[in-house]
Amino acid sequence: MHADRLKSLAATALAVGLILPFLPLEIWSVAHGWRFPDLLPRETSTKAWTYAFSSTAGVLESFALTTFIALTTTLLAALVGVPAGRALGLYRFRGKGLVTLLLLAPAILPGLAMVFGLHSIFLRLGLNGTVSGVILAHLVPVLPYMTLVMAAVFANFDPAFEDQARSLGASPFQTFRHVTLPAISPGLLTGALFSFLVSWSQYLLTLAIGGGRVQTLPLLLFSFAASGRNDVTGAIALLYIVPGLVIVLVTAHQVSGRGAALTGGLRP
Amino acid sequence: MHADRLKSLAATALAVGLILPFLPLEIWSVAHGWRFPDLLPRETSTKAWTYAFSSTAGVLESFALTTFIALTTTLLAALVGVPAGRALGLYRFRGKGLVTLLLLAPAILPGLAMVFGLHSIFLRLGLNGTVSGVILAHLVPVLPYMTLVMAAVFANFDPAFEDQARSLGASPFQTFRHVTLPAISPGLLTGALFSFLVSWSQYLLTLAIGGGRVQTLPLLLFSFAASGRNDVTGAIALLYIVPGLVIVLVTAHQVSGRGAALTGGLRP
Amino acid sequence: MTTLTLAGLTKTYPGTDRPALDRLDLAIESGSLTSLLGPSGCGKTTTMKLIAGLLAPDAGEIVLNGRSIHGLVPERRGVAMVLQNPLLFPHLTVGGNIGFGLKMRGLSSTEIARQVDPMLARVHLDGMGHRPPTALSGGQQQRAALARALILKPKVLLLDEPLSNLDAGLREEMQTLIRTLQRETGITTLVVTHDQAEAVALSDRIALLFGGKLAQHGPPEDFYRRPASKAVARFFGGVNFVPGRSQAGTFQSVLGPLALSKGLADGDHLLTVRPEALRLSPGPNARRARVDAVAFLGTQTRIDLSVAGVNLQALKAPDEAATLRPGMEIDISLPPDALWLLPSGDH
Amino acid sequence: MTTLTLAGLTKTYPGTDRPALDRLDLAIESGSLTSLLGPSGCGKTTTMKLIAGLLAPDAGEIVLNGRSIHGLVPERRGVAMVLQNPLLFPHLTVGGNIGFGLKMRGLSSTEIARQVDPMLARVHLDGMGHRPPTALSGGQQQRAALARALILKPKVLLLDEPLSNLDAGLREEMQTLIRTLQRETGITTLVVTHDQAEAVALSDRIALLFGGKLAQHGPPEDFYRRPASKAVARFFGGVNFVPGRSQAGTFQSVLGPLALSKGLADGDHLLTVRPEALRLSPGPNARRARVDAVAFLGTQTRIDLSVAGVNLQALKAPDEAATLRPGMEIDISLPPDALWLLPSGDH
Repeated sequence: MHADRLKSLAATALAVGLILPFLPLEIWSVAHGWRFPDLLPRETSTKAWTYAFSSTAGVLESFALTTFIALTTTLLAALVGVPAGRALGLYRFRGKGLVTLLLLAPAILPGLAMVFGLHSIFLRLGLNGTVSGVILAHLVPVLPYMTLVMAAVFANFDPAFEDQARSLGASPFQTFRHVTLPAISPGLLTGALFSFLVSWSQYLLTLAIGGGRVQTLPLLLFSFAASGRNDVTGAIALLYIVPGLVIVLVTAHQVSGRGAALTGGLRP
Repeated sequence: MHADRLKSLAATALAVGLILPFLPLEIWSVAHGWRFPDLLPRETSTKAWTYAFSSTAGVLESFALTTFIALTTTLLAALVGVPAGRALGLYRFRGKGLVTLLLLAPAILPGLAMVFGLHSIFLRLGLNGTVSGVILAHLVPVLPYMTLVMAAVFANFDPAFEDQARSLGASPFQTFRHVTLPAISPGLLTGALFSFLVSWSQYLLTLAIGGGRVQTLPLLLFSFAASGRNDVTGAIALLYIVPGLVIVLVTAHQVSGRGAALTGGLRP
Repeated sequence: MTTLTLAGLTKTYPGTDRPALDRLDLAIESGSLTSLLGPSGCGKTTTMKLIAGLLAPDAGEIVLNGRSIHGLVPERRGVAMVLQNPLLFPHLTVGGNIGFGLKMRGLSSTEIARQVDPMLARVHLDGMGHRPPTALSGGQQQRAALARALILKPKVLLLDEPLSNLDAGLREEMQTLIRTLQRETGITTLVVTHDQAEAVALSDRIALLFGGKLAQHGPPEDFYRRPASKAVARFFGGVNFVPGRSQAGTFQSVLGPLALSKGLADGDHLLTVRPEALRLSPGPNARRARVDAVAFLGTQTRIDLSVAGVNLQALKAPDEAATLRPGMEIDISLPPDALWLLPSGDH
Repeated sequence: MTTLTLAGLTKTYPGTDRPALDRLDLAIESGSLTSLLGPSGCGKTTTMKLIAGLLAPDAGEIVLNGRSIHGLVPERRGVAMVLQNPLLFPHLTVGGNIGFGLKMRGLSSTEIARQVDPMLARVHLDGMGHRPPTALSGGQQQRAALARALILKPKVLLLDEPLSNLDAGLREEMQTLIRTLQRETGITTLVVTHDQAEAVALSDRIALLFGGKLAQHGPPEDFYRRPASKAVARFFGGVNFVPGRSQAGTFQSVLGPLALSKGLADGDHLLTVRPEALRLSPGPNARRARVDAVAFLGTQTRIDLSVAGVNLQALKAPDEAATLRPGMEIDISLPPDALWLLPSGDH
């Protein structure tokens, strides 16, 4: 197969696939009366954007809350996931396959089914309807993910670098700070970005555990969508995909700049 | 760190984390009147199970439909994902990092935002409310996933095996049949199982594209949950997690039997 | 018996500006074992893959028994190549691997078994046919890979670095096995190697490649006694080079006049003498030399000498060098039949 | 100057039943370059890691200048180890790598730069300090890794297979560099290698390990002329072994009586003679021999001989063997000072 032809084909197909689904959002957000079967709306308006940024809509508070939850979830996942991933990636031990499998379980087992269980446990712990509860619930899919990413990163890390650093007079902390951390940071960054986005886009878990009292952006989006206000929905949806787009653009820039280096880190 | 201590710790933590969330489901499905703050229900009953398996509930039809959609999605993903993953995994070409990144986009960009776009495109194509439309929509997250898994599989496959086979008198088809396929089949199986489960557990995409006319198990589950019938919800939820549990058990058996071989295939 | 001729074979890989193989002409003797020797990147493996049909040449012909095989797919060429790593198919047993090619030809399983068993014995793997390849040692895997190709009775057998993954002991064993099987079957065989000592020990003839071009082709002794250039001489461990001018059987240089053996051309040349051929005793072409250093290398001792300001190196049996100490003045001689002339332009 | 003594050093890895290192006693001469030689799995690298503190021994002591370093963490031992691969930190420049240890000691960046520049020059990497490690060739990376350890002026320098990833040409260059730097600095140095020729060319003394035990320790020549056992002799290319009995300076065997040099013990022994020491001419201990095979190996020729039904091998300069053909009967001799006796129980 000709690699260049494949590349152009794949890039085109994917660019189309990536951009097309979001096109209607932009149109919606500035549309005034857009009805089937029109291809484009008849009039445009900035009413939806004005409303979205007003204090009454609660969109900005929701944006801040969603960011806080996603950041905290990511930080906690990194603190646990880095040492756990290191152990999993570097050492061979009996039952390692089983542990890996169990870490994959939240990905294998439908999250919807888990929602009911978590809800009834958190109810007894008094965590339902709290931000802490939502963060803990988000950790259920995020933490195994972060651990597996770090395990893959450490599987490509040669621990002999650490031995070499110790033998050149570095203390254990200096070794981590000056040798291990720089080596794992691209993978850690990738894991953190993905963790952030997994938390950011949680809908069912937040709805079930937050019980409507923790109003993150996806919940807000869904309630506007259900109420049929397509223009405001479009505006919120565009806000909602901002972190994802920023991450895609930043990463794409790095990928094209640094070539294969980051791709290795990105491939999970 | 002592690998053995880590192993026991991780296995225990994960077993608890895996089983606990599902425990209430079992209790619910046989419970008759279970109210906060009781730890266990006061009476049990098989009413919910009888209802779930009756023809009026539509649970079995829904189970069959969900299985059909997931199987078709998986098959289509494999037919496209194997050659695409081969090209991505084996060959270096300019823009490979970008292609990989675009393949990751459906994982990076919140699915909720994409739902709106897909809906309006499928509306114009007349695909909304059809099983074909739902399958196509499921391919949006499944196909990139399958492609990335196969790329990882082919990255570990030495194409020199194919050269060696050709040089021993095998035709291109014989080479694929007798050399390539056996080498990639563990990874292909893993990718297919995950693809099946991703399709199986789609909620938002099916709801948006199927428009209520394609009633898969997660939709049925959610509607019973919304109606507050905890006992039937528990029964359906248990049916719903059957494929996931079967896959975990089968894979766990193979992992403990064949050791690291499959783990390599499992690590995405 | 099979003759194999390469004519003007050229191959440039996409994205590179230097050809990997540059108009290679090479006539392989029927039934011989020829080593394709050279440093990494010299085009050895490219040549193999072109012959096997795993790559297509940009130009040139590959002629087998007088017939071009240019348009033939790999499986129709009658050429079997054993790639560098053993590459045993992991999902087949050792026996299944050895019978792979016969199965592809559609032979029945009883017929395959009938041929695989004696082949297992010939590569000393008796009774190991039912094991998985991973149960074999590195040397056994290498032998199984060889058997997998030999069982097809190819017209030409290509071996890519067959000894590169083996320890010293196994290497010698495998060398002997390849030599024995090749002599028994008479299959025209090409072996790729980067190791000059291995090529010398293994082959009837050596084709030395530098940068995609043929540097020299001939029996192993030629590369020591009659190298074609300074680069060839250096690749084979030559270290002594003295520029000067030859005329009427005498070489004039800073070393003074040296008698040459007959048949060497007149003109400006680079004189070379093998370190092991230089004598530490008086004789024809005798000179006075100072010992600069003596290094014990195990089975040989290296002696660094200064002769009229020229540094020469000798390689001698340890016994012969036992009494030498740095600073001593000794008589050496440069036997005329050990002197050889290289093109002078080739520094 | 630093003396390093290992006493009863023992290490068994978890999950294995055979110790990787079994009561190793070894006194390393101050300021010497000693090779730890042996086949893979003999405990060489384990010994290094125990000295560096990267592993803890099960039993035994490591004494540096009379003081046990048992309880010290690696960074406090004054021992610098260069691991097998160059392992340059990829996020630092070459200069940053070489200054790494000084930075860990808290030196200022100007002081580090002041020391790094001359060190770059010493390993022939002048002006390459600002490059990323990936811009260096394999040999340059190996040299940078060496500089990174040397700059710390360690009491003991440990090099794990410093030549294993290099081509033949670079190998010799690196050998010379290690030798030169070691002599200049006088740092007590231990080099791990599996290659007997490398150990001979590089080191003052060799410690040969077999299966976690010390097989022999001494200067390189001893391993050829005075091997401690048949296994040692074979590891160094010994091939001629004849069982018999020595008494009053004469060895009785199927070869008939052979005169021995003085000082060899009486009793049942295995006689050994190096293939390069066997003479293809009459002399003391002369015998009649039949030539079975002649193999040109490049700088030497191997001659297989039969003497009274015993197979002996000789390794001679090609010139000396030029006239020999299989089937010829020739006179050979076994010089008394080339004969050595091994314990007879050790077959």
